[in-house]
Parts: sequence; C-alpha cells; structure tokens
Amino acid sequence: MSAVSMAGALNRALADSLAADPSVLVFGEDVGPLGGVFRVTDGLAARFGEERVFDTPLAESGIVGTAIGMAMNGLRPVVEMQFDAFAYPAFEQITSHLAKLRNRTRGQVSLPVVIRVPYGGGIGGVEHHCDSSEAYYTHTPGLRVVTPGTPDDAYRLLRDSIASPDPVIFLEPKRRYWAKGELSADSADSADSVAFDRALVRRTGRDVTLIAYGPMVATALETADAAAEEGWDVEVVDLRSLSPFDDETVCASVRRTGRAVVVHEASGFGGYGAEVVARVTERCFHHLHAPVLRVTGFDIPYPPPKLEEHHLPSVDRILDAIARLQWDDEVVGGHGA
Amino acid sequence: MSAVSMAGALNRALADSLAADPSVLVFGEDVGPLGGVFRVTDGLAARFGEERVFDTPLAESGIVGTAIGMAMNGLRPVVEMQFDAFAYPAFEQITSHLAKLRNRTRGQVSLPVVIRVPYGGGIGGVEHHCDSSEAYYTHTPGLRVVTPGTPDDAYRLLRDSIASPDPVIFLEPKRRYWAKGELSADSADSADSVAFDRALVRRTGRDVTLIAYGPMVATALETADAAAEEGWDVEVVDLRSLSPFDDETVCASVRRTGRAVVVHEASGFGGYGAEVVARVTERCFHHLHAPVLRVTGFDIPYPPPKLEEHHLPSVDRILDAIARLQWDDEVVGGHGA
Amino acid sequence: MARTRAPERTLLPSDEPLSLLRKDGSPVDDSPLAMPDDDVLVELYRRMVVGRRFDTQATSLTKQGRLAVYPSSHGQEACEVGSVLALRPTDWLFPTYRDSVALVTRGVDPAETLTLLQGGWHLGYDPYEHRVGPQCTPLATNTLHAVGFAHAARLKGEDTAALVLLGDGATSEGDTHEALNFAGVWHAPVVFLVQNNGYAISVPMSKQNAAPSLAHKGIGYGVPSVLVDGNDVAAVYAVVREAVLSGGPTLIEALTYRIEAHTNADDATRYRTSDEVAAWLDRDPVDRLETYLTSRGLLDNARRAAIAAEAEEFAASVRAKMNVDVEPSPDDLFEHVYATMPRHLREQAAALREELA
Amino acid sequence: MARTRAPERTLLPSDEPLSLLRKDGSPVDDSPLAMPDDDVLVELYRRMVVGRRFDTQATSLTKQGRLAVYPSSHGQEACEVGSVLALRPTDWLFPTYRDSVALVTRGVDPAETLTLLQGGWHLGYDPYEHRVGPQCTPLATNTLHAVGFAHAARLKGEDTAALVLLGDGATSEGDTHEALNFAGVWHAPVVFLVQNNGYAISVPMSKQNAAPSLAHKGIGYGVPSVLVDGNDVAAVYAVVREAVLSGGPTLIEALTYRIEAHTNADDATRYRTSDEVAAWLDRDPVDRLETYLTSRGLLDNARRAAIAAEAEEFAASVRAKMNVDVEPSPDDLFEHVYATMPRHLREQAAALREELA
Ligand SMILES: Cc1ncc(C[n+]2csc(CCOP(=O)(O)OP(=O)(O)O)c2C)c(N)n1
Ligand SMILES: Cc1ncc(C[n+]2csc(CCOP(=O)(O)OP(=O)(O)O)c2C)c(N)n1
Ligand SMILES: [Mg+2]
Ligand SMILES: [Mg+2]
Repeated sequence: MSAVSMAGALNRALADSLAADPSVLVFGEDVGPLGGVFRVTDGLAARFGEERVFDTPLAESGIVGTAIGMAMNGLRPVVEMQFDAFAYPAFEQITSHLAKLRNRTRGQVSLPVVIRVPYGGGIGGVEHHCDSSEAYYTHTPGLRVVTPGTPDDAYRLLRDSIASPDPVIFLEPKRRYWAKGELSADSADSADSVAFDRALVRRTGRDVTLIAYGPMVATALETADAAAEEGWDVEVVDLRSLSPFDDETVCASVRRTGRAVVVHEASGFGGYGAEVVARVTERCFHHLHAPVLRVTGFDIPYPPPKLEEHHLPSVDRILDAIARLQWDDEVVGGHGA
Repeated sequence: MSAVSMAGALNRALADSLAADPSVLVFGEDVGPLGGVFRVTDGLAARFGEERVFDTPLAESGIVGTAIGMAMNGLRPVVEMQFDAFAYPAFEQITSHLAKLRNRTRGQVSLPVVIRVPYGGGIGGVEHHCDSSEAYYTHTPGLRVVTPGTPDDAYRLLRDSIASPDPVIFLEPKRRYWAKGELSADSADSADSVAFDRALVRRTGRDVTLIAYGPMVATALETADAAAEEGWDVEVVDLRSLSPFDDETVCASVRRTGRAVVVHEASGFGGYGAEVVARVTERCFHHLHAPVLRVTGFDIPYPPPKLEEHHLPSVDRILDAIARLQWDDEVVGGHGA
Repeated sequence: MARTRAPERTLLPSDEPLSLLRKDGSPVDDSPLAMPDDDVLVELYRRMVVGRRFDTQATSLTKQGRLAVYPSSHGQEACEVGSVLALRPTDWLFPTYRDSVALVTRGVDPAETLTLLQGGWHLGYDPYEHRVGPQCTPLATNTLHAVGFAHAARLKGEDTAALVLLGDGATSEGDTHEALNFAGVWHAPVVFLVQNNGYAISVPMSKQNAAPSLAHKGIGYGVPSVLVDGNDVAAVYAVVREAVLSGGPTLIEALTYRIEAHTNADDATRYRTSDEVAAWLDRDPVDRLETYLTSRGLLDNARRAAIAAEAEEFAASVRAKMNVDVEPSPDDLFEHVYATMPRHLREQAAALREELA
Repeated sequence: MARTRAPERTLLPSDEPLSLLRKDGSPVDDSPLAMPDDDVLVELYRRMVVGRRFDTQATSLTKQGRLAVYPSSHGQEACEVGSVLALRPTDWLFPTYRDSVALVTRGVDPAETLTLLQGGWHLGYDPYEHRVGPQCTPLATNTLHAVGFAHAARLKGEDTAALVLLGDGATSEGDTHEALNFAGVWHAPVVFLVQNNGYAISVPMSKQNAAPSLAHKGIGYGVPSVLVDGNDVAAVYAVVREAVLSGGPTLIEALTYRIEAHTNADDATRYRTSDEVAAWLDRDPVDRLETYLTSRGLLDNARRAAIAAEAEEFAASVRAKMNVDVEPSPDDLFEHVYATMPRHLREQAAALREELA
C-alpha cells in the first residue's frame, strides 16, 4: 500500500464511513464543493451528493446544535470546526448538551457525533488558528477526545470515532496533515475498535518514558533518536485517546522506566499534561526516580508566526527535560523531608 | 463589626466600588431591580441608578462582548453570569478576546472586566446550575481566576478584582453565600491589593497540607478539626487566586509537612487539582512522603439534587485520603523500581 | 444582485395579533384563521383545565418540599395546550423547563415529567416514547436541536415537524438566531413558538428587545412569521396547526402572561404590579374558551363538572405518585456517561459502592 | 399588549439597493440619497485608487513571502473607503481581517496595518491613535465590542459613533444577533456595515441566508436598515454618513463582490465561475466614479495621473517598509499577558532567555 498523507488518510476514512453507513453525514463551513480549507473533505460532496456532504451557514453553535438534533433522530453527523479557536462559539452546545445528553436521558438518547477540529500550531498561522484546546474537552465528562499522530491512526481512529455511540472530539494535528505514512493492511476495509481507546508504545526503551500525542508524537520520536546518541534509551508512548485515558499502558511503561516526561503544545498551566503527571504520580509514585516533568507551550496566548518556534516544544527542550530527571540521584533514594 | 454573609459582603464590595469609582458599572441578567437571583446586587440599581446598574437582554456572549467594548472605552464593567453553566455561551468572547486583547495589542488595550460567576454545587440545584468550571478558565492565559472562601475574602478579593487592570473571572461559591463571617477592620474602606494573588494559610499544622479553595475551604477546615481528633495536625491552605498560582505559599507548606491533599468539587480528570498536584510534585518531590492526592467530584456530569451528596468531597472522604498518605512507609524511604 | 426576493407580505406578521376569540369569549368575525372543529375545541378546554390543575398541584408540591423547584405556566395554558394538540402523532416537541403542562398534554406521565424538578434525575421520561425532547434548561439551545431533528427527518424521508417552545428572553440568545437561520436555509419543518409572557424572570420586554414585535425577526431569515393572541387557545391551535402542515419553518410569537412568579423561588412583586397581574387574569385563556363553548352549547354544567372532576383526579394521582419516595441509585451516577462504562468510571463506581457499603 | 410599534417603513430596507451612480457612471436621477460634495467625491476617488494599489501591493508581498497571508478587498473599495471617510474624527472603526484598505484610509500606517498578516505580532497599531479597534479574526465578535464601545461613549457623554465592518457570512453568527439586539435596546450609535460580497470563503449567499436581503434582519431588533449598492462609493458614503449622524443604530447591507480569492491561499475556481467575476469587474467601483468625475469635469488627466503617481509612491513605501526585517523580540511573548508580569511568566521568560543565550 502506498504512503498517504494524514489529510489523505482522513479523507479516505470519511469516504469509507460515508460509503459503509448511509446514516453518516459530513457538514460544516466550506466542507462541500471546496473540500475544506485543508482539503480533508475533498471530493466527498461530488461523490456522495450535497444531501450528505454539505456547507452550512457560518455558525459553529448552529453546526453542533443541529448535529445534536440530527443524532437524536438517528443520523451520525461528522462536523468540522474550521480551526481550533472557532470551535469556542459552540462550547455551550458541546459542554452542556453533546457531552451530557446520554447521561441526562439515562442512556435513552445516544449522540454519535464527531467534531473534527484541526488544532495546534507550527504552520505559521495567525492568532486564533493555532490553539491547542484539548484541556477544555478532556475535562468534560461524556466526551471522548481522540487525536492521531500518524496517517494510519488518523484513518483508524476516525473510523472508530464515527462508529462510536459516544460523541467524539477528534483533534487533527494540522501541522502533520501533509506528513506521509503507510496505512496498515487491514485499515482500508474495517474499523478496528480495539485501537480506539488504547495508548500505543511507539518505540520501546528502558530509561525514560516520553508521553506524547497528536503533533508531538513525531517530535517525541525524533527526540528518542537524538537521545539514543546521548546514551538514553527512550520509550515513546502515543496516547491517541486523551479521554478516556489508558492508565494501564502508560503506567506499565513508567513503572518499567521509572522516569517520564509529558509533552504537549498547549500551555502548561492547567494543561492536559497536568492530569498525566498527577495520574502517573499517584499510580507509580514508588517507581519514580524523579518527578514526572512537562515540556509544554508557555503560559501565554499562542504567539504570532515569527515567534512560534520559541513557544513550541522542541527536541532540544525535551532532551533538556530528560537530562533533568535526576540521573545522579539514582543511588541516593528516599525522599527525606 | 457585625457578621455578614458572603452575599452581603459581595454586595458591599460592589457598592463600595461603585461609590469609589464612577467608571464602575454592574450589569447582567436580573441584576437591576430584582437584585440578582442570589440578591448579590440587591439595592444597587436604586442607589446608583439604572445607568450604572442595569439589566441586559438575555445573552451571555452579548454581555461579555459589550463589556469588552466598554472596557476598551475606559469603563470597568462588573458583569454577572447567572449560573456557572450559563457562562458557556460567552466562552468565545472570554477565551479569544477578554483573555487575549491586552497581549494582542501589546498592552495598549487594557480590559478591566470582572465576570462574577456563582459556581459549584451543594444547594440542591438542578442540572446546569452547579458546575465547577474553574479549569476552563485557569487554563486560559491572560485571565485571573479568583475565588473567596469567606465573607471577608469575598469583600477584599472582589474589590481587588474590580481595581485590577486585568480581566478577572470571579468565582462565587454559591453554597457559601449565606454563611456569615466578620469583615476585617480595614476592608470596609480600602481594597488591599496585597491579598489579591496570594494564597493564605488558614490553619497551621505539621503533618499534612490540605489545599482547598472556594466552597471547599470550609470543608477543609472542618476536616482539619476532625483530623485533629485522629491525631493528625492538618495545615489548611486557601488558594484564593487559582491563576496566577501562589507557588511560594503552597510549596513552603508542603515542604514543611511532606504530605498534601488537594480538594475540589469539580471532576478530577483534567481538573484544577491536577495542576496543583503536578506543580507541587515538580517543586517538592524530595520532600514528599507520599504522592499528593486529590479528593474531587467524580468524572461525571454534575448529578441531580438527590445524588449530589455522593459526588461532593466530604469530610470523611478527605480523612480517607489523608489516611492513605503512607504514614507507615515513612521509615522505609526510597522509591525503588 | 439578482436574488429572488420572497414577498415581504407573507414573511411579516400582522399588525395586530391574530385571534379567534375575544377577551370576553365572543368570536372574532373577520379572523383569517379557521375556527377549530367543535370536538377539538372541547378537547382544548378539557386539556387546559387538567393542565392548570396539574400546574397548581405542582406548585403546592414545592411548598411540601416534594419538588426542588417549579416554574408555573399558569396563564399560559392556551400556548401549552393549543400548540401540543396541533401536533400530529409523528411530530416532535422540544420543550423548556416551563412546559410541564405541554408535556402532560402530550401524554408524558406526570411523575416522569416532574422527575427533573423533583431532583431525582435530569429527566424522567423516554424522549422517543411520546416524541418529546428533553426539557431544556439552558435557554434557546433546544431551538437548534429541533432544527437538526426536523432536517434529519426530511433527509430520512419522514414527514415530521418539530415544535420548539421558547420564551421572550430566549429569543435574545445567539442560538435562536442560528436556529432560525438554519431553518430558513434548509426550509426545515420547524415551528418556533415564542411564548412572550412579558418577562424573562424580572426583565421586561422593553429591556429585551426594541422590535415592533418578536415575530418581526422572521423576515431576516426568510421565515414566515405570525403574531397571535397567546391567551386564545383556538387561535394558537389554528396557527400552530397551519405551521406544522406548511412543511417549512414558521416563527410564531404568542402574547401571553405568566400569572405566577418565575418559579416558586422568585419574588415577582419586585418587578411587577398586582394591577398588571389583575389585568391579565381578566384575559384568562380557560375562562375565555369556557364562555365561548357555553354560548355555543358545547359545554353544559354536567360536562364542565366531569372535566373538573377529571382534573381533580389527575391532581390526586400526581400527589400520590409524588408522595412515593423514589430514591435514585448512586450507581446511576456512572452508568450512562458513556455507552460502555470506561475503566476509570468502573473504579469510581466501585469506590463509591465500597464507601456506602 | 399595548406596545408601541415603530413604523415598519423606516425599519425595512428599500426593495432595490440605494444608489447614486449607475454602473456606467451616470448619476441616478431620483435617488433619495444626497450626492456628496465635489471635494468629497474627489477624495473618495483618490483614496480608492490608493487603497487598491495598496491592496495589489499586499497581494504581491504574499508571493514574495513577506506576508504570511493576505485577504484582498479588491472590488470592495467603495465600502472600505466610502464608509471610513464618512466617519467623523471622534468616531471609531471596528474592522475585520479583510479591511486593511479601510485601515490605511483611516490613516493607520501601512506597515502597522500589515503587522498581523506579516506574522510579527497580532496587531501593529495603537487602537487609540486613529480610533481603530484591533482587526478582528473570529467572525462577528467585533460587533459586540463596537456596541459596548459606543454605549460606553454615550454613558460618558461623548458624541462617538462606532462603525463595525462584517461580511455576509458573519451575519450568521450568534454574536451578530446579540449585538444588533443590544444596539436596538440601548439605541446605541453603531453602524453595522455588512459587506455582502456574495461568499463566505466558498459558501454562497444561497446557503447562508434565505431572507429577502440581509438588511431585512434589522426590523427584528428595531434597528433601521438600509440596502445599498456596495460598488457605488457615493451611495455608501451617503448612507454611512447619515447613519453615523443618526445617533442610533443602523444596519447597512452593501452589495459588492471580492474580485480576488478569499485569501492568497484560496482557490476560488473551485466555487465560482470566471463569468461571474467578469460581470462584477464590469461594475468596478473605481471606474464608475472616475467616469462620473470626468463627466462632471472634476477629474482631468493631470489630476488622474497625479493620483496614480501618489498610489505608486505609496506602494513603493509599503514595499520598502515591508522589506525591512523587523524581528519581534521573544521577550514580547511574556510582556503583555497581564498588566504586571506574574512570577511564573518571569520564570518562563528567564528560561527562554537562557535557552537563547
Ligand atoms: C443560557 C441561559 N442563561 C441564563 C439562564 C437562567 N434563566 C433561567 S430562566 C431565565 C429567564 C427566561 O425568560 P424567558 O425566555 O422569557 O422564559 P420564561 O421563563 O419567561 O418562560 C433565565 C435568565 C438559563 N437558563 N440559560
Ligand atoms: C468564528 C469563526 N469561524 C470561522 C472562521 C473562519 N473563516 C475566516 S473568514 C471566513 C468566511 C467569512 O465570510 P464573510 O463573513 O462573508 O467575510 P468575507 O471573508 O467574505 O469578507 C471563515 C469561515 C472565523 N474566522 N471565525
Ligand atoms: Mg418570558
Ligand atoms: Mg463574504
């Protein structure tokens, strides 16, 4: 099978889901004839017709709110928010309805809605086009929050998300839209739901666990290569499902290595990484040789294009964090007061 | 000075700020003649006139968006969101504008807006009336997020918030509105801005630090009393300012006690407590005898009145957490793999 | 610039509210509306009487602490009942917190209707059983659900209209705008019934909107609009029925009044006069129809008494049901957050069970 | 039910767009609008020519990589220039990303105007210097800022109107609705100028709105509405001027067209035909006024050449400024998040400085 970009893999997942299930719809701003500003929906309106793939008025709350109504009536809407920050007008519908209606109705109403959100920076985008908004969604019970790091995962996770009876916030790392990768053999014909809420060890290593997701998976793997040259054997865990969180896979890794660094683009304060640190520390405290560290964006609004490189986690910054994991202390032990 | 309820203290703070500064305005839904559904703005419209204290159309994005415009034009709006979940329609204006305009304009535009949000549960309120939404705001750089635990703090922090050049999300623990306390001598006449972003040790203790805020301050103090009977000497830190976070006060306490529990009503996953755990662990790792634990709401939508007691952190649940802080391990030391 | 312009005439509401019955119960001569059939009129009356009794019963239950809160629709029965009876069985209703009478009129069990307000769960009924969406608390948000639902029906080839209820205050929310716009563009079969009862809690219309009427919003979306006397149940029935059958969207503003405070927790004397309330009591929707039916010989004393007795019986059954303590199980907290309970919730549920053991 | 009804006549737009100049540059005989003074007309022409040259220059700069992105307003100069020149010095402008020509017309330095699009910072100018709010990217959000700003001016006793620019697509957002409603209720001096250029990126009006015109939204808020030929700068100037002086809110829909793609990154051939573009090129706002001015003897060859030369000079100065690399300092990242830098940002700034040392 030939290599495909992440945008291409997503396009294929949408097409395959539309073809497989007549209740699947795709709509949003510019997703019809234009094919989306990132071309993720390219060709779908022509192939499946404008009844199933269509442009809406420009109103994000309207898009999510009507998707909720459609899902109540048995359809499976897959909607797009054009950029991360433009999902905020839909925040009320997402938080108070999409996330809570199943619970509110004791399971009688199921909302299989997927909200695709191109997120994160690194593409020279101006303000409001580069937010990493995962923490807003992961703190909201009732939502699943998923993000792929590779084209293959993009395909599989999106198919799983569309098949899921739960609402899914599907975060697409826009800086990786054009990076190519192979699709695994089976992914073209079936959605493999085993993958859906499990983290994946992308690279094994003995010394330290790098915990990453979405756009940072590639950066973490690069770091692991660089770290190998410095003598550190780095394990890389790709979370894929941010909520629910796969404690099992992550903790098994950290217990093995005794050290961990969490990486994400979003601002650190109150960011998703805080949860990872807290969970891992609670569950693996006695296996830890050093506090779990975070490498994240600064606690600032996303910067303009010319400054974004300073904000984003880099290989060097992750290596620095690894270096700070108290390698010398190892023999000392104990956390005396 | 006689005891006053928190609602009364907030009312006094608004009145004193309105009296002291003609640029202060109070508006929102039902804050005029009705005096707010919790009566926090009682009597203000009559005293200061409907040009300064007024009802708006029913639209939260409109309230925050126009407050931004007013602040750009030199006024100091203090707006009310009637209940926590009803602030969500304003999420875009809060996140993309209120929080970011100072930064966007390199400091040329200052937005001294205060958004008052009655938050949290424990009052038998139906769905959407009991959310603890602090994590959404604390993860957003550019906002200050403040919450009082006592009437005295309510007065001081609200005056400070109104005086602040930064936008403030002012979270009012609605279950504590009617609890009475003394106002400190100086608070009636001056806003003491030293208090504004500092945590406060509400009770000193040697064995363990309870970190709480807003509605949980009273619960934490109650727990400390109960714990004393079981032989634990508990220190209680009231954060007051959730963002920025007072690392200094909190870490000094945890370094002293070597153990800590963070308490909040909001769901644990990705909640504010995760940040507290992560920060404290990063900064105090070698002083910790046990992982910092969290006692929080479950990872579920806020429950209906008849079930809320099960969801909310209770004295017993906090005592349980304290008991799990590995008191026996103390002599063992070390965190072997 | 060659856009087809829908004729303004059909999109703008009439100058005066449409009506069929005058305040004194006499029929309007030259109404453009068709008077409902006799049996429908009697049924409207019966349901209003039962609905009002249910409503006062619910208010009493708050005083006994059996309900956490109750927003009364006393005075608004013409809207609550007239609109719901105008629906076909296949249509859907999207109500708000104030529309408990609409729910029981639609056939939802009264105890299930009151579950939310009693505090046992967020919703007590199965939306699919009577085609009634969950009663909605965040204002105006149900308008979008209704539009999406109705459009989905269209896509599925089903003949289903959605009736969404909202208040005057809710029209100010952005969601109402987006819903009207989507409905206009999609020509979705949705009836937006704005019960303009003059207040959003304490805020009067003068602070809410400066338009000639709320129905004047429709033209901005290409949505036909109707202004109707909301205390005239025959008129409400007629306009909603026509809207439901139109196959497209309609915005209806019904002028009415809530006689009680916003909820039992509200103090309405802070923002309105008793004279104002009295004037509206004089326009009572139930009395008005009763006078008309009596004058037409459609309602005699025996029938009236039978209906009153039925209402009493209904109230008694509500009391009986609400006096049974149904305690929700703590397990429910975790059961339906996701379709399948994820591990972390299984752990939390287990911890709670252990705590309670 | 005794609400005062504003007369519908003044709240509804005219059937046909108001205009002063026909497509061919000849004057409209029976326009209800007053033709601007001669010197204003010449100034409008001069600013449109300069504005257009600036616009094409900016588009070129994207090709050279000096700008990250540029949304052109080629074809919309009558709106950009006509509305801004209609403002008084004390008035405020609340523009969007597409309104760079409006900004330079208002006197903002072109390099400062382009800072956002060049990628150096989110905004390059001081809003208070020329009374221009920050160019706004999240659609429709600036409408609320404009209403709040104008209402604050009223409260402070200042005679300041706010002109907010938005597109056809932005009218669908909830914020536009809330802003129009607040403006109506507060009678705030705000001019909402909707530049209806037919598309929101690729989405045509037919999928955006089903109303007879976007201006028909005004009546739903009690806001007087105007439909104007947005390629007729004299008419745009006249209606905005009148709206600014009215002391209350006005909704203006200006029918226009963007000749270029949405931005340099967009491929407009995916959603519109070259015939459509050609038809609109034929309605060019600059040519139209040029013909009229020439016919009136207000513009001779020498003046025309002088203006063209001025535009070239302006473009050259823009090129020169934009060719200087102004690198923002990493310290800026932390400086203005709060009024005073909190400790955690001081630490982060220090860490970055160390890293870069
Ligand atoms: C988004 C949102 N904001 C605020 C509230 C709080 N609230 C509940 S009812 C109400 C007034 C509603 O007025 P209206 O729409 O006229 O309906 P009515 O209660 O008169 O039937 C308010 C402000 C809410 N429920 N939802
Ligand atoms: C809230 C929001 N949603 C989506 C976008 C992405 N977006 C940028 S421009 C645009 C189209 C805007 O169309 P219109 O309002 O007609 O203005 P025009 O670009 O035609 O001037 C879209 C969808 C945005 N900027 N803000
Ligand atoms: Mg009302
Ligand atoms: Mg447009």
